[in-house]
Amino acid sequence: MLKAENLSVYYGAYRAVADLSFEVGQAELVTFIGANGAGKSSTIRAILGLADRIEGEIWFDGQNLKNVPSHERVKMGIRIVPEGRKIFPELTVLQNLQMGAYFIKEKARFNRNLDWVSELFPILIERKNQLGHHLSGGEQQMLAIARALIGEPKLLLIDEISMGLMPIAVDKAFELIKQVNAEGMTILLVEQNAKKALTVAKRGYVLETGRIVLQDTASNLQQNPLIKKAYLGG
Amino acid sequence: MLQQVVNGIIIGSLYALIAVGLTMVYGILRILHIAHAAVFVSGAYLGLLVYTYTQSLILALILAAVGCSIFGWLIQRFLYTPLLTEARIVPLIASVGLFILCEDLFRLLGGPYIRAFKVDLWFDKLIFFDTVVTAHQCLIVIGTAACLVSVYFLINRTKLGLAWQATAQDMDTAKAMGINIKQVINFNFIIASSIAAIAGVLTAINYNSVLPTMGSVPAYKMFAIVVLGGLGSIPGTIAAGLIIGMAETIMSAYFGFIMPRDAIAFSAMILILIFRPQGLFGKGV
Amino acid sequence: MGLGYLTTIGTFVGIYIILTLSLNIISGYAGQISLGHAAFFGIGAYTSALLTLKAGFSFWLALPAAMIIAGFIGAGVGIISLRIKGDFLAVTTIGINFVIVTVFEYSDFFGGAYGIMGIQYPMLFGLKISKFYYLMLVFFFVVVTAFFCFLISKSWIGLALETIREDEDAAEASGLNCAKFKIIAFAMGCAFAGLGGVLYAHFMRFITPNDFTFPVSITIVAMMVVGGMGTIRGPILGALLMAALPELLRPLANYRLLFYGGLIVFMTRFQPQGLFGENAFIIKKLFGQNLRAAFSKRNRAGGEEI
Amino acid sequence: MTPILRIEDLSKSFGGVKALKTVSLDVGHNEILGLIGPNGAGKTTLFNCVCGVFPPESGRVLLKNKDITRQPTHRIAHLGIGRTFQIVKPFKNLSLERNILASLCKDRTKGLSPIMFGTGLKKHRQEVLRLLNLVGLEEYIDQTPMTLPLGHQKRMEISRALALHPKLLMLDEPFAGLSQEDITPLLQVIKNLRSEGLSILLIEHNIPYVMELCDRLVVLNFGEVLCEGTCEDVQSDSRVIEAYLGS
Repeated sequence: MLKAENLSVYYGAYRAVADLSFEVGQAELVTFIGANGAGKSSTIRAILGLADRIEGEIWFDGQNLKNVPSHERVKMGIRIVPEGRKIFPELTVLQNLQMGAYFIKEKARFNRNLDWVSELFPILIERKNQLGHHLSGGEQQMLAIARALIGEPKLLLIDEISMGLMPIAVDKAFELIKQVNAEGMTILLVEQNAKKALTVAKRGYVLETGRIVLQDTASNLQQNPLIKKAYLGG
Repeated sequence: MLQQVVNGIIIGSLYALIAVGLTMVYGILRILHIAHAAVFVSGAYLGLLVYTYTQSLILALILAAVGCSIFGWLIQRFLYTPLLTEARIVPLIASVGLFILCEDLFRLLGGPYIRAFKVDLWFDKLIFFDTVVTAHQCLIVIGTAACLVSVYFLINRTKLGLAWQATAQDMDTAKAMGINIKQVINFNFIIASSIAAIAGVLTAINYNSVLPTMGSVPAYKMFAIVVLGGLGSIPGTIAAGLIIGMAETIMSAYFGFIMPRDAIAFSAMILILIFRPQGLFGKGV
Repeated sequence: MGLGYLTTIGTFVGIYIILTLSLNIISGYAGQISLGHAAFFGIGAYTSALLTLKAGFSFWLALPAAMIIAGFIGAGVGIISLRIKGDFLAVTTIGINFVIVTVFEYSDFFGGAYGIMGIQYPMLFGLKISKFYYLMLVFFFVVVTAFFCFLISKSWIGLALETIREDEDAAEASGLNCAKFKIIAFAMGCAFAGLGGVLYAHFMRFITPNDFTFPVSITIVAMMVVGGMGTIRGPILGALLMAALPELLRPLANYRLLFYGGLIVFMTRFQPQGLFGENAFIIKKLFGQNLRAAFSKRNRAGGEEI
Repeated sequence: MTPILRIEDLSKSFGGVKALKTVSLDVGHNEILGLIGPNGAGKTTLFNCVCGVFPPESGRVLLKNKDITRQPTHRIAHLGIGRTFQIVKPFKNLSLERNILASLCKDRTKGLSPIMFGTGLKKHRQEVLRLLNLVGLEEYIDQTPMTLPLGHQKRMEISRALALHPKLLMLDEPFAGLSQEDITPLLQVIKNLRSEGLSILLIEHNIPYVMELCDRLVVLNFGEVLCEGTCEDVQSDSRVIEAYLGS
């Protein structure tokens, strides 16, 4: 479904990611784990066409994404839950959701998706007319996820979902990811909380300083002594 | 007194109309767009031209708006967009240069003298309780209201408007949501410039004159209004426009011998900024 | 075109160089955008005019006095700049320009809209100096200003101002009191604008509020930006070019402003770092690379010899 | 022996959200203290409160028993705290020499003394070279930071902080975004600094490097100190694994 070959991402003169090759299959949940600054977020931004400059190739659904502007990529079905939530603070919850479904023209389809999302997050519908910045951190994170889901993604990119969330909210978020994936959504999950990520993911790539140092199934990674020591806390 | 309030509203709504475009440009690109005043003057000239040939005010307004949208778009595409990565003062100076160039161009094309812009309306004036409201003033109030309502509608009720708001708040995330930023910027300049054009035509009608230098006072006074409104806040700008318009009219009617009207706007702005550095409606830091 | 005419133009160019260099201290070094510099030009001119005419000061005494007063009022703007920042500050300085011109225009003390007439040429050794020597005097002060700017750029204070321009947080973390240096920058810049004003007043011998309005401020900013902010040659050459240009364009009489405006647009659009700035086309042509690279290469070469 | 830095009951909130809740910690002499915790736990806020970027609501910060709470940032720098930034903040258009010289300014710009205009900057080139040498950058002295890779910029920031002759060095995520070839020399630089007797407070996510460098760790979570102790203690603490390392 998603395939990258020899991907390098640059910010100005600084190379954040070097020669990454990976793929994500249909309905698969793949995770990138690694420390802050290992290049995980840069990779995700590159998939969406938000990086300054990239080298290498990315294919999505068999189509080469070179020269495809980011808004076209979103139209093709790639959605993101950005790092740090990045909801629009001065828009209402409902407007934030509308932004997520920007390319869905049919009213009925939007309403159907809205119903689906509100089943997942009843709290959001209760607060649909409140401004984004009035929500609590956890609610903002839910909104960010809902905003991505409402756009009917084929591929969902999730960047640091556990960041700044209470442990209980983290559990809930991961539960949700699992559920959505079980319904057939393809997900690429970037996570600092390696332990959590590996419990939900099928496969994982370990990134260190812009390079993939290890790739394996999630269960194997969980058993790997090096990973245990470095990321799972012994 | 009431008469002064009416006059103040008229002036204020013209101010608000010009400043709204400026604040929209600032909201997205963070550029102080002095050449907006040139767009405003070209609107007045275009309106006059069309009106002279067709005698239709509606047509004059529409064609002025269309012409200025193109003008505004050209400025955006060929002057501002390439300069976005430079120091912030650079596009500002480029904008000033463009304004000087345009003023001279208007003088060369339209002649250095004042041209009358006389529009006859169905009635002459309305009088309520000793307060005179001329037909032109009615036109301005209606025109401004129509423009501001349509801007409100466009921004708050359409999808593109929603995208505009999102882009103004967080351009990067808006891009990640699949917004075509170029399209939003174009939309922004088209709306801003057509409103400026309408403001130009209405101002010309109000004073029954079109002249090459009619943009020089708005060029900088608009900044006082935009800053007072909190740089980038549309409701703030409208409120600030009305406040400054009223303050000027009332102050100069009663204390006119102390201060000229242009200084009133700026004194008010400085005083308010010292106490609220983010403007009246700006976000607290 | 007589010699007298050339002298006049030369004097104006000199005054503009002083103004542009002085603004460069505020905007080019310290990075604070001021769009109201003409106000301090005016404060210098009015102070000197009033001191010589009403208080009987000599030109030589009025000159430092005017600089000090302009500097003090400039420091006030510096204090405002601590609270109001960025684009808000830029627009506030437009406002300050307006308010100060209004004060000149509407108070009888400053001669109202008619301004002040009968300002005297300075005397030197009891003699009234000629127009040509006045030009020399102006150029003496241009050199003084440029030398002052050179000293700043080589001194600790210049370094402090540059760090504030680059990053205030990092400057504070490096132990620099940003507030103090911003006020100093405004005070110094405005004092030298005051110097320009003194020279202007005693040359024209007749000043009106109109000479110090916002468009004049914009002209000064444009000269600085077109020349190249943050350097010394940039403002000098920018002022030289843009003050002389309207005269060179005189044959085009009717199209002067058109070309002037067009030139500003053209230069900012295609040479946004300034015509004589660090990465400018001309500099690259002359040195084959940008200036800093040229210098650092030379320094390193020197180092190897030792 | 009194600690170099003592933080007592520091609290800070932003718009109703409590970023720090009565945080207390000590940094001892010649110690590297690691400050870890999930993103948004308040680590950088703590740094900023200590450095005077914004004032804490309550609590005290003591540097060598001297109360420095609510002092302006530049005063705190003079008193002996050097810091680096999470997102590097070099003076982009100035050469490394001038970047470092900026921190030497403090002694020469007191009051309005004429020395401000002194042109003695060149005389300090040796001192600048020495400082750059500490982080291994002396060959780049005439280059601007933007021509250098991120790792060099981060080392330059450390050198700039060292120019203050600090008693305490505060490093905000020094390893974030660095490649392996940049990390190795940086690790060495930090170790050298400790061996020269400096105390260091370090925020870092890269647990292996934290373990390698730090003498003690403090774990922050939701603005509170979750636990503190030696690396081994912290690593085996169940609360830490739950909240941060992953359950």
